[in-house]
Formats: sequence, C-alpha cells, structure tokens
Amino acid sequence: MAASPSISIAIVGSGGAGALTTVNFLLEVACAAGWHGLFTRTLGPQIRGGEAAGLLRLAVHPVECLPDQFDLIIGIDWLNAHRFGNEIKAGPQTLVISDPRGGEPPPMVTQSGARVVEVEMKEIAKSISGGRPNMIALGIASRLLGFTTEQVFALIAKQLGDKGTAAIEASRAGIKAGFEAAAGIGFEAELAKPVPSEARRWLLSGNEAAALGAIRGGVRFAAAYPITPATEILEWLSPNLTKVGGILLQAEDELAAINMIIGSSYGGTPALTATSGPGLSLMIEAIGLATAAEIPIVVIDVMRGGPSTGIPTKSEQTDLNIAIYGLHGDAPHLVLAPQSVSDSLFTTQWATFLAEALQTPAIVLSDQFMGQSRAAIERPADVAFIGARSVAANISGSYKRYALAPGGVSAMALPGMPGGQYTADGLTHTELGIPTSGAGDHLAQLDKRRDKLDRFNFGDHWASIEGSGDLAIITWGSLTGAAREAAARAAADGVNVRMIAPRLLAPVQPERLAAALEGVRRILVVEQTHGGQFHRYLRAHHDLPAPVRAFHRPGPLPITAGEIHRAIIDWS
Amino acid sequence: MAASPSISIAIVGSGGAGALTTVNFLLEVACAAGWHGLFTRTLGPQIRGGEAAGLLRLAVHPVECLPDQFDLIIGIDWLNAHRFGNEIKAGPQTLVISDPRGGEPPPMVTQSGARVVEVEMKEIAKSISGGRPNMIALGIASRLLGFTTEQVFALIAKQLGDKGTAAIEASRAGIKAGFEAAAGIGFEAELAKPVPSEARRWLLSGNEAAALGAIRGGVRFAAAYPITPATEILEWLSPNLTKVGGILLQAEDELAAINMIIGSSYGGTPALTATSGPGLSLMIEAIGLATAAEIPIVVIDVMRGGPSTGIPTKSEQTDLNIAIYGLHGDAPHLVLAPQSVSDSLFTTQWATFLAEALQTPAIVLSDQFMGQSRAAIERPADVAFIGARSVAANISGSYKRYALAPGGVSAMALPGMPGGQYTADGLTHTELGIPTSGAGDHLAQLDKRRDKLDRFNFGDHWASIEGSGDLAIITWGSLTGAAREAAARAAADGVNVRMIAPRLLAPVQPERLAAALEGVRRILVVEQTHGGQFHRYLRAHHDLPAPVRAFHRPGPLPITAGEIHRAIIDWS
Amino acid sequence: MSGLTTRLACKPADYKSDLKPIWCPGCGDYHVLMSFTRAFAQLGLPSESIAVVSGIGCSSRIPAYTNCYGFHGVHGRSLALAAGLKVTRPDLTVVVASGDGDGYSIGGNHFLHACRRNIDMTYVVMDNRIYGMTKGQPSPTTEPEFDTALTPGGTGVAPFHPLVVALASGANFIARCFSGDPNETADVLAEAIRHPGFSFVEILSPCVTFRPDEKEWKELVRPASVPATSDQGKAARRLMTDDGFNLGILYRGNRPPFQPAVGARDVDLTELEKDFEL
Amino acid sequence: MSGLTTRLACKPADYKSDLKPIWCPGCGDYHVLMSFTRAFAQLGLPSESIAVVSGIGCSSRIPAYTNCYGFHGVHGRSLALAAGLKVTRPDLTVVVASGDGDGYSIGGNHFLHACRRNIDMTYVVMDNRIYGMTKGQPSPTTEPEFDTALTPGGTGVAPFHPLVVALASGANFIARCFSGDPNETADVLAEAIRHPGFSFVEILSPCVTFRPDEKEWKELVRPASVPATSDQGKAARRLMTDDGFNLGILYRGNRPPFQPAVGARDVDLTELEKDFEL
Ligand SMILES: Cc1ncc(C[n+]2csc(CCOP(=O)(O)OP(=O)(O)O)c2C)c(N)n1
Ligand SMILES: Cc1ncc(C[n+]2csc(CCOP(=O)(O)OP(=O)(O)O)c2C)c(N)n1
Ligand code: SF4
Ligand code: SF4
Ligand SMILES: [Mg+2]
Ligand SMILES: [Mg+2]
Repeated sequence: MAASPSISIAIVGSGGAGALTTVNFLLEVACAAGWHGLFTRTLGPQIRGGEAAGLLRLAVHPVECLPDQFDLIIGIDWLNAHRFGNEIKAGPQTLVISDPRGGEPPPMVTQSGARVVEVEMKEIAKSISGGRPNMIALGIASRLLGFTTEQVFALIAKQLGDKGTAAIEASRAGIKAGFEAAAGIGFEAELAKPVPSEARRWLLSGNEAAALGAIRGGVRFAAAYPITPATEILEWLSPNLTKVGGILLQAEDELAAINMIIGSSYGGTPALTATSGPGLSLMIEAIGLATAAEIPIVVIDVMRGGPSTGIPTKSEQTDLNIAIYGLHGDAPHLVLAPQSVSDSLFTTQWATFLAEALQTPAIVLSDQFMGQSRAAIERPADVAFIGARSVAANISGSYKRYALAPGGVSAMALPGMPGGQYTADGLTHTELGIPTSGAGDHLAQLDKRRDKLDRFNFGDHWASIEGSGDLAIITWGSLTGAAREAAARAAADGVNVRMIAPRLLAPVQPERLAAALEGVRRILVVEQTHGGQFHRYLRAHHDLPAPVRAFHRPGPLPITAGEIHRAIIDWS
Repeated sequence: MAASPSISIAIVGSGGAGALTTVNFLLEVACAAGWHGLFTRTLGPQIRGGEAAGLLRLAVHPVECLPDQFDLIIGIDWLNAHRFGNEIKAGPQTLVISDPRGGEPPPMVTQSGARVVEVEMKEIAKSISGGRPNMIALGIASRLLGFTTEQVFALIAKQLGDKGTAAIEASRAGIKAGFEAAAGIGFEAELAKPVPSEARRWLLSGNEAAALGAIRGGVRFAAAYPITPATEILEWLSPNLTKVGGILLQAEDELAAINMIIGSSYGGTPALTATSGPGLSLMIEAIGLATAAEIPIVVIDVMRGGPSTGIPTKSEQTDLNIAIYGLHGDAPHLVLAPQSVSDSLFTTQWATFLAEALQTPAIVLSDQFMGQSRAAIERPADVAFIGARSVAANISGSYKRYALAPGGVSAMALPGMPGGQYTADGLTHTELGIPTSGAGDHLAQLDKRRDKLDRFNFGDHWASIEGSGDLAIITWGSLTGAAREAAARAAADGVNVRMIAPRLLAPVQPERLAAALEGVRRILVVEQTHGGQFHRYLRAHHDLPAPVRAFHRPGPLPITAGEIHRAIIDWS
Repeated sequence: MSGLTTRLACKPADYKSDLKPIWCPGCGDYHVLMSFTRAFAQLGLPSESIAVVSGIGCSSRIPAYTNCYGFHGVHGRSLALAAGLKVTRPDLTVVVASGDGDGYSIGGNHFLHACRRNIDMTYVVMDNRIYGMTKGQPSPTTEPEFDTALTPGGTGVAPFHPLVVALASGANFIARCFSGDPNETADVLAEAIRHPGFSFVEILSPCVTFRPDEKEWKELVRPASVPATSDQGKAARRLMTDDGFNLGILYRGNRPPFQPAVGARDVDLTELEKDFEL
Repeated sequence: MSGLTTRLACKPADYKSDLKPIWCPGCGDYHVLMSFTRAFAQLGLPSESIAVVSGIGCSSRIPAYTNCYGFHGVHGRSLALAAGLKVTRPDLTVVVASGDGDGYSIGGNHFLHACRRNIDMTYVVMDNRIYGMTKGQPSPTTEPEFDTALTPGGTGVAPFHPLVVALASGANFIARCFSGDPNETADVLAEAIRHPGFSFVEILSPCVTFRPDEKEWKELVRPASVPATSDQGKAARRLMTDDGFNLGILYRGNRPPFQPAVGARDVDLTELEKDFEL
C-alpha cells in the first residue's frame, strides 16, 4: 500500500491513564521529525478521572480538520469509552489495539469491522519498575507509525528532563516494551515522508494563537473571567502580557470584565476579553455601550455547544446570531471568525487592528475545536495590522469627540490630554458628546457609526476564496478546513468546487460576495448549527444568485470533510 | 368646512406649567362625551421642571397613531420648546394660541405658516385667585373643540374632588376665563359627532393594558427592576397582582428579575418581567436557560431609542434583532408584538398562554409609543387564552421531564408532586434531565424544542391582514395603526393596499405569510429602525414573491401615516 | 423552612439520587452531599417538598445528586431563582447550593440582596477557595499569594469576609461548617433550615485536585469558643476578626422573615378593570 | 490618587463644565458637584488628569457637569470600568460617582470586588434612598415602610449597611458626608482622593422631588463623636450599630493599594513565540 499523506490515531483511556499525554508525545515526536499534525482532546464531564481520548492526525501538510475515521485506535482501557459515542469512528481498515483487561471495547469499535489486536499493556507496565501503560501505548504507536526509539527517547529526555532519571528510565523502558509488543502487529497505513521545509514551525493551540494575535495587534490589557473553552486564552495572556508591559485583571464576572476593557480602551490601552456563550450573553449590554460610545474593544467568543450551559467542552457555531444581532438598538459592530488554529493568530490580530481603526467592538468567533486543538503550523508572518487608533492631537477650541468626519471615524482624545475633556456616553449624543434626544443628532450619529464600517475597505482578507467551480461551498470558521478538504476530494472525483469562507462576518460585504459567486450554479451552505443561522444570515443580506442547499447540524461531533464531500457528491 | 373625523391638539409648556394635565383633562372630557382619543406625552430629559408637551388626537373612531400635523397648538409658554424639534408639526391650517409673555414660539411653529393668535394666559390667570395658566388653556381648547363649560366642570369636579372647593373654584374660574378668551377666535376644524356605541369603553395606557393582559393570561408573579418606559407595567402590577393572589418582588437588577421569574414558573406560578433594551440585554443569558430547561416565562420589552442607553423616553423598534436572535446557541422561543394600546392586552395575554402551552419564554415587544400613550378603547373581549401548562399527573415509574412527546411538549412535574423529582438544567440533557454530551440526546432535545414551536397551530391571530390590493405593506408593532391609516388614505386616492402585520414574530410562519402575500406585486416593508432589521428578518425566512422596498428610519419621531402614505404613492 | 407538616421515618438514603457525581475522588463535596441528606432525614421532610437550587460549578452540581426537586441554573444566579420560587411556593423547603466562585464572585450581588430580603431559605456555600470546575482559578476567598495559571505568583488581593458581608446585608443566621464533619454539618444545616428567614451556612469543602493543601483544613478547624450571639455589633467585630476556621452557628438574629401574603387566586378579574372604565 | 505632579492656582470653577444639569431645583446633587470641584481645586489637579466615571441615575449624570474626562457608562458598572482605566493609566486620578440604586442595587457586586481589589480610586455614592431618575422606586437603603407606587405600603425589607459591606469587603477608607455641607464634603473628598487605594465616600444627598422628607436630614446629621479608627473589629461594630447619620472619615486602614506593575511596552514580541517553537 502506498504511503498516505495523512494518518490518524486515537488513544483512549479512563482518568489518569495518560491517554492525552501519550498523544501529545506522539505529536511532538512527529513534528520534530518534520510532519504536521493536529491534536484534539475529548473528555468526559469529570474534572478529574473521567474518560479521555486524544485524537491525532499527522500529515505531510498542515492539518485543519479531523479525519472521517481513524487508522489506529489504542484503548489503554475502555471504561466509559462508550460515552464518546460516534466521536471516534473506526472502519474495516482500522487497527485497534486493546488491553483485554481494560474492559470491553465500545460498539463504535466492535461494530465497525475493525481488526482488533489485544496487547496486555497494563501487565507489561507492571513488569517495569515505575512503568505506566500509556508508555507502552506510546511505544506501540511509535513503532507502528515508523518512528525510532531514538526519536521518542529524545523527546522524553526533553519533556521529562526535570522529573528525574528514575522517571525517564521508567518511561524509556515502557516505550521499549511497547516497541517490542508491536513487533508482530501488521499495520498497513504508512505516513508519507515529510516535505522538507525551511519554514519555522510552531506547535500551539488556537486559543494560544488568538492570544498572541491580540498582542501582536496591540492589546495590552485583558480582563478575565474563566470559562470553558476560552480560559486558556486568558491563562496564556496573563504572564505574556506582563512581559510586554501589559496587565491582566481577573474580573468578578463577565459584566465586570467587559466594562474593565472598555475602561482600559477609553484610557488608550487596547483591550480584550475572552469568553464563551454564557459569558458573551452577559457582555451584551456593555458591548452596546462600546458601540455607542465608540470605544474599540475585542471580545473573543470561543463557541461551545448551546443553548444555555449546553455542552461546555464541545464545539458548535451557534453563537453567530448573538454575535451579529445580539445588541439592542441599531448597533453595527465587527464580527470576525478565524478559520484554523493558525488563522486564529491572523484573524485576532486583524480584529484588534480593525477595532482600533474603526473605534468599535470586534467580536471574534472562535470555537472549542479550533481553540483547544494543538496544531503544528508554519510560523505566521508578521503583518502590519497593528492597532492604529485615530488619536486627537494638538486640541484647540472646542473638541468634538463625535465629529461627523468623512469616513465616520473621529479622532479620540485620551484622558490626560489638555483640552480634550469630554464625557463618553451611551446616551444618544451630539458631536460634542452631549446627551440629546434630537432626531437630527440621533440620525447623524447612527449614520456615522454605520458608515464607518460600511465604507471601510477591508481588502482581500475578508474571505478565503479558493477554486472556481460552479458549485460553491459557503462556510465559515473552523469548518473551513473540512470544507477545503472536501473540495479537494471532490476535485479528485472530478467535481470542481469553489470554496468561499468569509473571515469578516460583519459588516457584510455584498459586492464582494457577489463577485466571488460569479458564475456559480449551485450554492452549498455549510455550518455547524441546528437552526441554520449562517444560511439565514446570508439570505438576509445577499441576493444569492443560484439555488441553495443548506447543510447544517449541531455539535457535539465535528462536521467532517467526509460529510461535506457527500453533500457535494449528492448534489453533483 | 365639514366636520372632521379626527382633530389633533398639542399643548406645550415648561416644567410645572401643567400642559400634560390639561391635555389629560381634554381627553377625559372628550371621552366622557363619546369620542375616542390617544394621548401621548413628550418630555425633556429633566426629571422635573423640563419642557413638556401633551399630544392629543380625538376622533370618532379608536385612534392608534398620531396625526401628521396638529390642528391646534397651545403654547402656555415656549421655554425650551425648540427641543421638541419636529415632534409637533404645524401647517398653514394650524391655529396656534401663544402667550406673548411665554417667549418666542419655536421655528417649527413660526416657519409653518400657521396662524398665531396671542392670548395672555398668564396674565388672565393672575387675575384669578389661585388661577393657573393651564386652566385658561383648558378653557380655550374646550371651547374651540366645541365642549361646554358644564362638560368640563363635571370632569373637574370628579378629578379634583379631593383637592377641596377652593381648588375646584379656581379651576372653574380659570376655565371660564379661557372660554371667554376663546370667544373671538375662529377655528375652522370641527370634530364630527361621536358615533353612539353600546360598547363599554376604557381609558388606559398600553403598559396598563399589557399588564392586565398578563394577569388575564394567568400571570401571578412579577419581578421588577424599574426602567423607562416599562416601569408603569410593574407599578400597575404591584397592587393589582396582590388583589388576585399574586406577588410582585422588586429585584436588585435584571439578572435577578429574570431568574426570579424562572424560579416562580418552575414552581408552577406563571410569571413575568418587564423591561427595556438595556435590561433585556442583561436577561439574555437566563432567557436562554428558560429555553433549554423549558420553563415558560413572559418578558415584556418596551422598546426605546437605542443603542445602549440611547433615548430612554422615545420610541423605536430596534430591539427586534436581540429579541429574535439574541440568545447564544440554538434557542428557539416566542416573540410577539402588540399592535396598539388595545392590542397590548390581547397580545400579552396570548403570549402568556403560548409561553405556558409551549413551555418556553415569550418576549413581547411593545414600545414607548404604545406603552406610554393613553387611549380610549372599547373594552377588549375576554378571550379563552388562559395559561394551560401541561402538568404531570399521577406520576408513576421513572418520570421523564424532557420526554420526546409527539408535539414536543412534555408534561411538567411541579415541586411538591411525589415521584416527579427531577433537576431542571441548562446543560444538554437526556429525556430524564440528566446532563449528557451525547450527540443523539443533543439533537433529540434541539429537535423537540424546535418542533414544539414549529408544529403548533397558532391560528389566525398570528397577524393582522387587511385589504387585498396588490401592493402589500408588511409592518409590525405600533406602526400597524399608522400603516392602517396610510392604507385607508391610499384607498381614498384609489390605490388598493393590503396590510400585513404579524403579531407573532417568532416562530416565523412562512406558509401563512406566503398565503397572505398571494397575488401581491409590490411589497413595502415599514419599520422604525435605522438598519432595516425587520426587512432583513423577512428576507432571511421568506421567499418574498415580489419586488420589495424597505421604508425605515430610526426614532425619536414617530413614523406617521403621512410618511407611509407618501411611500405608497411614490411607488404607485 | 416550611413543609414540616409530614414527618416520616426517613433515612439519608431516601434523599440520594442514583446519579454518580462527576466529582473527583476525595472531593469535599461528597461529604456535603452526605450532610444534606442527613439533615433532610433528621427533619423528616418529604423529598418532593424540598427544592435544591444551584448555579454552576462542581459544588453546584449537587441538586441532581439528591432525590429532591432540583434546579441547576446559570452561574451565580441561584439565589434570585430561589427567591422567585419560595415567595410563590412558601410550602416548599428551599435550599440553595453554591460555591465560592458562583456565590461570592459572579453571584455576589444576589448574596447581598438575599441576605437583605430575608426570604425563608437556606444558603449553602461550599467554599474551597478556588474555581474547581474551570480548573483552578482564584476566587474571592483565595489567599493572595496562591499561585495559579491565571494569576502567576498569586492575585495580590486579600480575600474578603463573606460572613461579615452577610451580616452587614441583613442575614439573620450565620454559620460555618467543615465538610469533613458531616454529622456536625448536618446538624447545623437542619438548624439552618428550621430557622425562619434567610440562613447562611458556609461549608469549608476542600478541592483535593486544585487545592491539595486544603487537606490540612481538618487540623485547622475548631468549634467557635463562644456561643452564637444575637448582638449585631458583637457579631460584626467577632466575624471581622476571626481567622475563618471557627465552626458552628456564629450569629442568630430575630428579624422576621419576608413573605408577602399570598391571597386567594380565584377572584373575579373584572375587579381590576374598574380603574380603566370611562 | 495620582497625577499630583502639577499644582496650579486652581479655582473650583475651573472644574465645572458649561452644561446645565438636568437635576431638579434643590436636588442635593448640585452640592455634591460643588464639593467635587472644590476638592479638585484644593488638590490642584489639572482637570484633564481626572476621570470621573459613573453609571446611570440622576447622580450618575455628574461627569458631564465637570470639566474633567468623563464616562457615563451603563447602569451599575462604573467601578469595573474605572478599574480597567486606572490599572492601565495609573497616572490619572479616578473618581467614580454612583447612586444608591446604581451602586448598591444593580452595582452591588462590583462594590464588593472594588473594595476587595483596593485599586487606587475614590468611590462616591450619592445616597438619596430612592431611584430618582426612574421616578421614585425604593433602593437598598430605603426605609422598609416608605410607600412607593412599586411597593405600596413599603417594601417591608430593612435597608442594609453599605459601610459595613465595604469594610467586610476590604475597603480601606470609609467616610460619610452630607451634601448640605459642601465644604466639609470637599475636604473629605480631597482626603479620600489622597488616600492610596480604594476610598469610599457615602454622601447623603436628598432627592427633593421623590423624598421631600429628606430635607430634614440637615437636622439629623452630626459629625461622628469619635475619630476614624484603623481597627477593623472596632470599625465593624461601630458601623454596624450607627444610625446612618454620623459624618466624617469613619475607618482608615493601611492595606497597600493594588497596582500591578506596568512594564516597558517597547519590547520585542518575538520573545513570546519561544514557547511555541518546534
Ligand atoms: C456566565 C458564566 N461564566 C463562567 C462560567 C464558567 N464557570 C463554570 S463553574 C465556574 C466557577 C465555579 O467556581 P465555584 O463556584 O467555586 O465552584 P467549584 O467548582 O469550586 O465548586 C465558572 C467560572 C459559566 N458557566 N458561566
Ligand atoms: C440596565 C438598566 N436597568 C435599569 C435602568 C433604569 N434606571 C436608570 S437610573 C436607575 C436608578 C437610579 O437610581 P440611583 O442610582 O439611586 O440614582 P438617582 O437617580 O437616585 O440619583 C434605573 C433603575 C437602566 N438605565 N439600565
Ligand atoms: S475539581 Fe475540586 S471541587 Fe471540583 S470535583 Fe474535583 S476536588 Fe471537587
Ligand atoms: S429626581 Fe431627585 S435625585 Fe433626581 S434630580 Fe430630582 S431631586 Fe435630584
Ligand atoms: Mg470553589
Ligand atoms: Mg438614588
């Protein structure tokens, strides 16, 4: 069998079995050897000790989505693994390594026709002083994937360096035993050789990438209220903001967090908070204030399953509506969505830049899948999008904070500037910022705030547009990777597909989308919602020039390239 | 000149001048004599002592909108009256009574070509012991409108009964002096004779009507956090709930208010809160909880100018987006909008009924104009919409709170019922209410909550549909009255117009709207927003079968029948 | 507390559901659950007459582990939800369960106002001085130097005094317990439920996963050396200066509970229309 | 307080804007405004170095009536907004203005946490024991029997003790003033602004429109009979038992203010990438 450009491995275990550590090691070994990879964790509801699985896809190219099914599944044990339901798909080509003392493999494995090979990982581990079954699994997986013990040992030395020689020795022995145990096991799949590249590569999560993007864009203050799956953004920012002269403040709740960043930004320091659906709900009132008072802020919403508390640890795209339409009154603002772990950096940086340039809130819609997956990526280029707010200079005469400037953006005085004193206000105000209920002022300021968004030239970054087929997929966010892969597969089938994924969701870009859709004869809208929010949003603002099919379903299972591919083929 | 079916009067004064009292008296006198009327106050930002104007339209039929311009304007004084801007339109047919010692009439008057007659109201009042200029104005207006002193005196006796004879005497003397002062003033307009009617009539505000509707629908608990222009709902409810065995609790904030009503309803007591945009924003998270946990609640949002604090005392329809789309996750729920002061009763009652029947939140979108105007209406009929929640009975075996019943509605156990113990939860749950992150359960419960709304037969109340022309106006809420009047005027011009005003905004009724639009060749969408929220909403969910024009503008000025009429004529 | 009409021969097990807690092995909250069921059994309350209301957090998962009616609401709002429930259903016994994050951080305002309002319910805060569920961020009771990923090197912010806040806001029954002593805790809970009006019980409940240091609490706690006072001034001073490890009922006042009279509901609604009639 | 570097010959008028207040004639808030400008003049602060932050209410309208930088935010959130401003701009003098509704009802949680956090700012609550702007509903400091349209016959709920709440939450400077004495109030405000860390000044400021009875306050207020204490226990007892009319600085502690060190910003961002490199 020919070497494959991508191979997928899942390692399953109950709490404390170390499945996630094992997968992380595998990823790092592969990356050190030049491959790319994407690592997604999936966990039970328990804080500690629940079932856990690590899903890993390795490839010769950057990986942006999970596979349709796995080539190799290792069950260190299967306690509660049935809870993963269909999350870890197996098929007749799948090799399953199972510890016979680890309970019954779940139906998703046994009913798949997969080949199951039993290895007594626990028993083998017992025979090693300090041995742990997950190191046996690491050894097995490494050998099956074609890594050498040296490669794995090098990583162990690096990662466990501070744990002492006994720990390292035990791990090495375990890995070695795993290599031996794997000796007789046939594994058809083979990963193609890595493509040599000069690019510097990083290994990070979408949440980390977004946080770095914010700092690159100019953010120097963050207010934090923890919430799954956004917390890592805040946790990464805390020490790193300090390094660059910034500050993170833990807030008592999201109402405080959002107001804190408004205060910071009012004072001239670009500011951010990160949250998920329930927290975004609580921020809505003050995001409206920032819109009316024209204070730039960045709010990252790492979406999870909804509604309400929903499924905190799983991904969905169902906060689109609230992000776009959630504010009371007419309150245009920016909504952007990164398209991959890597793009989380760019999009968050761009969002920060745009918020500052347009003096308005930017909501960045990331999601649990993108935010919490770790991926090997090529170091994103340094781009010039660094917050450039129009700040008032040499103020003389009466300062008009909300002057009706041509582009709609008026220069902002910062506290401390003599002569710039004004009161920022959520009340309808005059150009001077004085409260009014005059129809003329109200309309003028509404126009101003709309126009500054509508007339801004967002350039080509507004969307990823790929291919030129007459069947267009319109999708967004973390589904972009799966859609891209689906388009590639369709191309292999001879179906030429165009993919359009807006990175800028609001303000809408009707001319640009119309241009991107030119010549299209079928439009497939793909999103991960129950209600088809994105589809409705497109209809509301665009005259879609061809028949539309909406393919959408809710979480918690990620939408795969396979599903999208099928939707394409079914309509071809 | 022939008697007119409607006449409009505005009385303007600065704080304490009593302009609003005068207009209220006029309204009551007219109503006692059999006319209908609508009374709208317009105030400056001051809590006390600011400029004030009372706008009154009297007619032989129920009145649901303000006039394009006023027949009679009385300026007790004109201090700060320029702040009303274009709110009080005058024209060459307008008669203006102005006190020469009350300052200059504002440009809206002087530039209109109106006939200005000076009357020294203050001086006349001074000549009367305890005399007040507004009583002179009352006398003038009463005579010009054709009321007799007896009619006015009767009201004064009723209204000022408890103020003592001196006060009554002073008022009577003032009114009489006003009558005399008006003797020589020609006033062309004349109100047609009232149409005799057996109907019992009420005089009340939309806020009061909504509150009564809620009680009629079964509400017995309200949580209150004051906010303009919704406070009167809560203030009316407080003593009146007590009378019917209910309770109102003042909450510390809107976050508490919304959770209080969820608690009440969970316990089996239908519950309501009322707020405006900023408060609704704060309620969003918990409305999502009520959606997921299937707890019926009613939230009245009396819309005001937005975004943010906006213009608290003026009307707009700009909370449509947040009401429909504001929740995170996929969270279908009910959104309804009353169409007049009178309809506020019916729609709120129906909303309460629907919330209870469908076990979901209902948001009722009223607005400042409807909520705070006082109107004479015919007593609304008692309708059968009284909250009928499906409550579990004779529970045996394991109780499934979220059972997948055919209609999507499952019987609800109430605390106290043996065997019904369950935990209501905002986490994704099984039929039993147990938290889960299973894809199957998630989808099943999302389907359940969507289907119970989509499959319910809402009947004919979903919209007001009037006329059969091939030009359709689609509008909603308090603009219905103005649209109806515009349609009537267009009919008088020979243009046959159809008016469609959905009372049920969510869930959408695509088949019903399609049927209502049958044969239509032009669609005029009318709404009071800056961004065209309603138009976008229609586009998102309906295939509108004809070319559409969107006529929308923000507040604070109400959209008049004249404006809509012009939009019709321009397109005919 | 209400619903005391029926007394049965009740066992703690009657108040436990079959659901397996998601808690970590060794978590203090297991003992709190035990105290709940023991207190309910002690009081002989029919389980269907009890409502356990909570927010979000490890501690807030407790309702579903009881066999009572439960409400697992949104983060920080349990007291408000419970207020709406109790005033309309005074026949129920309402117990509100929270954590130091849920109750003192995001939920702080409702805490103030629940104390002030003095509706008859029992408020239990399982204080582990950490956000357990979100994996270890500091709460308002976390020591200033406690190191976390979100606040490397500590917050630098001193914890506040929830018991004094309760007193200042009007709470009438204030107690502190330790989860490690479920019998004593059950007794205090039972007493709190019996107390008419709002009762507040802080339970020190270790988070073994993110605060393994809290296993030492069992060495630090002690019964308060003086009996509960009913003098507000004294209580203020005492609670303000205690070290957080004195256990027992610490303050007990006698403000009457707030319960609006609920009148008859089968009245003629047309009465209400009188005001409007022309 | 910061921004003390420049001292000029300042007059109160330098700190007043031209905007005419929307307040009712006779409202206590006019005097509060006067005290603000006098305090600023006393301190000789450049008006552009002061930020006055508020929420929503009659009292919260004050920023625009000063000639300082102002923020009239949303209802109840001024302290949070001010926190974000002050930690990033420690050079500014930040004064937060609120009312009893804005600050104690909807804003109660931020009050707790601002006291706890102890960021250097001055918090002024104009307490008129009523919601003025929304025309007369009770606030957390309204007397239980005070009759309003929303609560006919009174709320039946006792007011709480904001000063004790502040103390329990960690406030380090606690004072009470009466708007009717703008000189004394200005002095206390100046002292509060000078105080490092969070300072809390409650100003009794009558609402002549909805609480005409409050005109009598001038007969009831008196300077506290004892000087400010720095003993928390003593302060707790004293504040818990006072009748709400003792004026002056009542508690003054010496907890250091919270101000995260702000480092240099012109650093090489590629430093941050190291963690990610393969
Ligand atoms: C609005 C909102 N913000 C944040 C969260 C995330 N969250 C869940 S539990 C929790 C903290 C819980 O801490 P605590 O109350 O101390 O409970 P513990 O887990 O320690 O028992 C947070 C912040 C949420 N669910 N909702
Ligand atoms: C979220 C929100 N809820 C309610 C309101 C309405 N509101 C405006 S001011 C106010 C109360 C103000 O009371 P207080 O702070 O005591 O100020 P005062 O007017 O008495 O000075 C309320 C409830 C609002 N603006 N925003
Ligand atoms: S994380 Fe802590 S609080 Fe949560 S269950 Fe585990 S031990 Fe208990
Ligand atoms: S209503 Fe009261 S608080 Fe508001 S301005 Fe008037 S007197 Fe002052
Ligand atoms: Mg905790
Ligand atoms: Mg007040």
